[in-house]
Amino acid sequence: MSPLHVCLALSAALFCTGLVAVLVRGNAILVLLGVELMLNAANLNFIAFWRFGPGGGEVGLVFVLFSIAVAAAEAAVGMALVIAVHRHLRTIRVAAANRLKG
Amino acid sequence: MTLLLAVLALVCLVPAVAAVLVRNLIHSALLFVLAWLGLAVFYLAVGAEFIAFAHALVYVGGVSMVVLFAVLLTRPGRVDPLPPPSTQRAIGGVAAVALVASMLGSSIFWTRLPSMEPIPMVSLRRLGELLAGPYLVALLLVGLILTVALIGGLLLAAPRRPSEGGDA
Amino acid sequence: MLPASQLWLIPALPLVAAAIGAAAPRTARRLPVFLALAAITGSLLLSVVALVGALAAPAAKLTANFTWFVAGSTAVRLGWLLDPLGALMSVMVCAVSVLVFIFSIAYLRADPRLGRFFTCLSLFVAAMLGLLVANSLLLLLLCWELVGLASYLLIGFWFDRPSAAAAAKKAFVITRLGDLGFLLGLLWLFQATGSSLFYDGGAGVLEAGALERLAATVLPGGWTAATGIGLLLFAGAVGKSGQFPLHVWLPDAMEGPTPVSALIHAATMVAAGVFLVARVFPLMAADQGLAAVPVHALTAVAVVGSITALLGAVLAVAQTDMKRVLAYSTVSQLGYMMLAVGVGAWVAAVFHLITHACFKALLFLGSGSVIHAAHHEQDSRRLGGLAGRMRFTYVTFLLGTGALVGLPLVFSGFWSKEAILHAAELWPVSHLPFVAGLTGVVLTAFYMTRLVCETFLGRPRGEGAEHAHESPRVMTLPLAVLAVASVAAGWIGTPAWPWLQSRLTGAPVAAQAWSDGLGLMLFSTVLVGVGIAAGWWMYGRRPRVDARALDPLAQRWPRVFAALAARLWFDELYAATLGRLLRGAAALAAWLERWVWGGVVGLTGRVAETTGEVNRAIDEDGLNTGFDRASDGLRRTAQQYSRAQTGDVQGYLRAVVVGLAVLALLLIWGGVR
Amino acid sequence: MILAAAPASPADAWLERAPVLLRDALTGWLPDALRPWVAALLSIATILGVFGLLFAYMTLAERKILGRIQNRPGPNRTGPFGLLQPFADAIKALTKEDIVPRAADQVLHFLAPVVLVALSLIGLAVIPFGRNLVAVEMEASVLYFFAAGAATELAIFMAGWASRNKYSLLAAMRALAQLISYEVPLLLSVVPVIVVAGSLSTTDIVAAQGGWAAGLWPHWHALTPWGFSAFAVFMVAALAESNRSPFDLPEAESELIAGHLTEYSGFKYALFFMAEYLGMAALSAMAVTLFLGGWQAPLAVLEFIPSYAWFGVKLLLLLLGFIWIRATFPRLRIDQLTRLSWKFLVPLALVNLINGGVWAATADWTGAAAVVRWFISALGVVVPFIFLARSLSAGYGPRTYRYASP
Amino acid sequence: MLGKGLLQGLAVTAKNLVGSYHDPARYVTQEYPEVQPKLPEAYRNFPFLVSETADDPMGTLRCVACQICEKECPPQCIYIEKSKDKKPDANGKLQIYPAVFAIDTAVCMSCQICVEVCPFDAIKMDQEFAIAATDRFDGLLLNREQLAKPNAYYHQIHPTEASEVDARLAAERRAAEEKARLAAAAKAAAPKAAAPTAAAAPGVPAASASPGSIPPPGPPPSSS
Repeated sequence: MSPLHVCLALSAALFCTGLVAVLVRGNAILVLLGVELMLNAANLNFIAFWRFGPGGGEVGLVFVLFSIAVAAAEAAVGMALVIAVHRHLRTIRVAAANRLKG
Repeated sequence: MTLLLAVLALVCLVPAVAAVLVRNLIHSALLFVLAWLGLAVFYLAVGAEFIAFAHALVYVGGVSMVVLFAVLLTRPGRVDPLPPPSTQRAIGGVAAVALVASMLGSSIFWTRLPSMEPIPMVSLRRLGELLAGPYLVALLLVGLILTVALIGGLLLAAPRRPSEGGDA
Repeated sequence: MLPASQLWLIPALPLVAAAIGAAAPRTARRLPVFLALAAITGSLLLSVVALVGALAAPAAKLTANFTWFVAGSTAVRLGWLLDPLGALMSVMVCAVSVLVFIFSIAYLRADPRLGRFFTCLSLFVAAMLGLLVANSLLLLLLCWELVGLASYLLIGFWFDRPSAAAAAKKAFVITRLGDLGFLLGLLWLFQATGSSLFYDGGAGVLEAGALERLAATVLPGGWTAATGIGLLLFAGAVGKSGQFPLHVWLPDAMEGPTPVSALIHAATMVAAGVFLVARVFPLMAADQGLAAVPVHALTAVAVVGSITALLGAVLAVAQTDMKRVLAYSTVSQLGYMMLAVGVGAWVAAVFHLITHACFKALLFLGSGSVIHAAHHEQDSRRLGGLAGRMRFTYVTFLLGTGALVGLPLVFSGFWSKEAILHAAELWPVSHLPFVAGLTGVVLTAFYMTRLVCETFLGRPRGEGAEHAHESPRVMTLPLAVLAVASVAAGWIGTPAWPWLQSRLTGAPVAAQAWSDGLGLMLFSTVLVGVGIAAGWWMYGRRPRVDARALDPLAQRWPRVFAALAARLWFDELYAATLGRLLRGAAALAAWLERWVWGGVVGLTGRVAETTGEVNRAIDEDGLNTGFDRASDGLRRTAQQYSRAQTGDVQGYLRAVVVGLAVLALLLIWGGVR
Repeated sequence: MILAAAPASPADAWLERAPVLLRDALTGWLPDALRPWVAALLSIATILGVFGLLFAYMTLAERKILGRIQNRPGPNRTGPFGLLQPFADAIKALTKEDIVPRAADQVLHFLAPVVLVALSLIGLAVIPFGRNLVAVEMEASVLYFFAAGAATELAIFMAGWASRNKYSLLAAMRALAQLISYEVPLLLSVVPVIVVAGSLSTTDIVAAQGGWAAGLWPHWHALTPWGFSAFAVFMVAALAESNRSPFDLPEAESELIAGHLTEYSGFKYALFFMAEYLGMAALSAMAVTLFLGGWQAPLAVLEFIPSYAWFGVKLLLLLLGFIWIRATFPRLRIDQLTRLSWKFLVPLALVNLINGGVWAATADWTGAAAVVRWFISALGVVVPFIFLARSLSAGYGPRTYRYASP
Repeated sequence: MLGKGLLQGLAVTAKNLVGSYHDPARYVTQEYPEVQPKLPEAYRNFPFLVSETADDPMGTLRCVACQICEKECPPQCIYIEKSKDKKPDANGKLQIYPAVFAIDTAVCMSCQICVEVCPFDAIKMDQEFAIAATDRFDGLLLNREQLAKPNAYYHQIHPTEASEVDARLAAERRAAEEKARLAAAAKAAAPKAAAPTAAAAPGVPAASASPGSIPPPGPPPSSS
């Protein structure tokens, strides 16, 4: 076991937790939060390989910065979408938004 | 080092798992905040100081507020036209994830990772030079995305004017 | 100490103020005012700093040149120049502008377009300052044209008056005539020397190498390139500075608001012409030594200046509009300056330019104060009796008059005019300038006495004058400052202490001997006395009683007076010759446009239309049927596929995850690499 | 010249070094491994003690000053001049019954005040209170401060939501809206300081403000045009961030009883108060650090006064300003609040960002150009202010009243 | 311009802050228990019983226990028991006096009706306002001894009103003396008259029936 192992394990665990939220929880807000968690897991991987990896320079750090910024934008737009959906359907269950089914 | 990181990983993971399992949305959101704080501490322990503070600022200061706001604004209405979600689907989802998790876990723990010395710290100034130098275009693009997201969020969440015939 | 590379800040400040003012919403009335004042004050400070620096090394021409663009092998270069001439002029321009700006705040307080006014003023001053610090004839021309544009906007500021609109147009078109010569001269110069920079470390057009080359280029008829270029550039100055025969726009420019007149006549526009001639003086003087040249450039300048000096003074005698009298007096004084340049005393010209700026600004602002108080009445016959009502304005106006007519010893105009006359007396070529100058002195004294008597003495002869009262403090403050300046500005260049002369030339100038020129001084003093006495005898002794009464001069010599009052029919002459020519050319152009070019365009259009018709027929009948059939098939297939779209987002995701799991399986254990 | 007898550098003065000497004396006998930990504990204890006392006497000072402004004496019964009043209040709060509503979310209801106080305190760790007097030195300490501060409104939300009281919940919503609105100008107003100082570290920022122009005019950021604008925006946003009047909407007593404090009593209530004052003090301390030169003395001749005293004086002045403002202005409406932020403070801060950038880019302008630099910077503050102020107050002319027609 | 009003407001509060330290016109607070407020003369609160002298308040009460006030009191906070015997009042005339006179100030609403109905000017309004007590029966239920206050005190708190009352009482007393003197003179002249009964008949009932006047047979009191 090395620190890298721990980081990667935490990352995988967080990713799976987020995936469970996305797949199982019916609430759109929780689904979005699950996506955020998966993004965090990815960020953690970048950090881990920047710190303990074979030395790829600072690209990992910079990438994480961009990732955080984009995640913030994603959360803002996602929540706005949730509110818009709630206004139309009076619910935020993901399953309710199926008007486009073929 | 490994032990410290393992403890911090648990501190971070437990609230995350709890957040997914808890029924109360507010509790769930607050537990997510706790998980994010844990992650920030984890970053700090790993040595990514700037990332840790940026992460805390964005997630604890920004995203959590948006989430809480959304939760309060979208409390379930009187009439929910859908049947409750089926348990079978939930089991299916968990099973799928379990598959992925087991594979990821096994691959991580069975791989012999080369144990390398941590690389020297990157100073904040260097990070700034990187952002303003090679990654300038990316920085500008992110700024553009944030602006578009801000305006898009406003347009999406703003109630329709009556004159536009919206059904809000 | 302002380095030459930062000189651009001086014009840039008012330019920025003008830009912001132009972009500001119309409701923000005060913002452009505030900005303009702040910017011009900043420019003044910077100019003073620059002047201090320039005076420390008067002979050095500090330049900062840069390449504007490169076309082929030719690089067009611009630059900034710091020398005592430019710095002194910019201090003068900024100082007068500050006072005029302050005056304008009160003068135009009620005007709804106050913001626009100050925006234009800022642009005007910015262009003038740019002209002063330019080290390139091209840059100078750019600013020169900007000055023209701003003057057009300002003279036509009250564009809802037909007369103002016409005056603006006239000023613009007539100065353009001169600018044509300027442009040609610039092109010729650039062709001949390959540079438009004044000073460029030995390679500039005003430095010895280029001058020798120009003087050595001999054209048919004995002319040299230097003479030709000098005369063409002088044509530009003739237009801008209102010299004979292009002086007609200047009196008409009185249609603009009075502060604009003050600015045009004192500091910015007309000074540009004199400044140009002073700036390119080495070029003008390049042909001096050559006997083969039929007419030296400077001789032409001196002759034109003499005629203008005399003509302006004569015409001023018969004008009744207060501001027109002052305008013709400006024409006359500018003639003096040109005369001075022509006889080789460009330093005296600049000296007179500066003193003239002070007292002419004072006189115009004083008349503005009168006009403002008398409810926009500017006919001196209907004024009168203001001496008691507007004591402060009266006293300052008297001081300005004293400076203009050149009352001896204390007033600034005396010293600068003496310097010019002294130089004219010593000119070896002809005595015309000297005689014209002396005649002008008498006439100046006469018409200024007439103006003062008519306006201020006697009793009120009109509505406006009766209700007049002293102007507000904001208007009298600039008057006071300028009055002090009109007296004191002369002391920097007296024969006993030629500070200005030594600074401008960069070489020490010895103080003149006491006796030298004393006779001339006495003589011109006597002439001034004669002029004043004549004026007093005709107008001051028995002041006018009735506004409609005939002028004493008109009673005596009715025909001469009528001719002078009609301004010697210059406008009519131009309308009959140039105007008719232009109208004919315009008619020809209209005919060509309609029948020749119009026909070609119409034919092209018809051809294109026919091609389009053919195209459409092929498209509709041939291609469309086949596409319809293909689309039907596509639609049916799509309906089949769309059943897979259940609308359940999480269902999709589940499928994705299963796929991910399979992929991972393959990657980890399947040996797929 | 006059202080020829004084040490060559003010940093060597005895008073100046007193805290460090004291620390070394207290930890000197310990083994090397333990020393940094004990030193950290000592600094924590000092900060807690000083700011605890500051909190106690801030409440008293606020009551006295408010009283004087309203022409009454304020508390003067407990001890001489009422100096024991804070302790009386503390005893009262401690002995009161702690009531928890039955419907409340017990855990969150308990956690909210604790979290709030903790979060209000941890920001103080990176403030340099004097020369060499900073608890934690790190590279991105400004970011740390704001990351720590960002979570405080979360605690207020917890308090409001956990009370299960509609007034409390409304207060929670307001708190969130206020935070989102004012976090943006607060951070934006700090960015030009970071750009000009070229560092995210508080010690570097204070060091960058050392020295005097012409020996008289300190190089503090608040004394430059852009810095003054940023300082003003920062202070307004800080008022809103610490929920102080006139931005005290979350606890608007005339509308929401006591907002998120409605269901709190006894010691928990006192904790909320403590958090409010600590947050105020922390933001003021940050403002002193960023804009008012931190511990730098205003004049060179005054450098013999130790640096931490200067810091304290500036901090107290800012806190006095908070009280003064509270005594003066009425509370804003929620729409006015958000409007002020998004339509005025944010654009002003954005323009100021450019202004600060220009300032940083023209750092080498000297002599006459320095005057121009000032001029440009002042123009970049005044012109946007005029335009924004005009558009902001466009809807608030003389008020016209309309009555229902019969 | 935005900010002008804000600065003006700040200036106003700053002026108050500074002014409250040196300007008595701004700083109007009186430190109450140490500095007692100066009450306006017309201020009234809770009734008290007027006695003529301070030395012997119980002996010189003006109250004759007529019980009018007890009947009129709206909240019925007055309780009176008449004495069995009679005591000479200030004028020396024998009168019934209140054996018990109690007012429950917890109930009293200071309406002043008792004062207005009293024919003897025996009950007047006090200026007492700080009567807080830990026990309402001990502290707030006032008995005869606690209620009685000398006429001098009445002069002290309501000087104008008290002087009027004294003047009126003195005038009545003089009128009664005059009448008594006339009656005595008539009585002395009656034996000489032809019809003594006819002369005495209108005189005596008129004297005894004059409203509100206590016929003082003795010499006028030197006090008051």
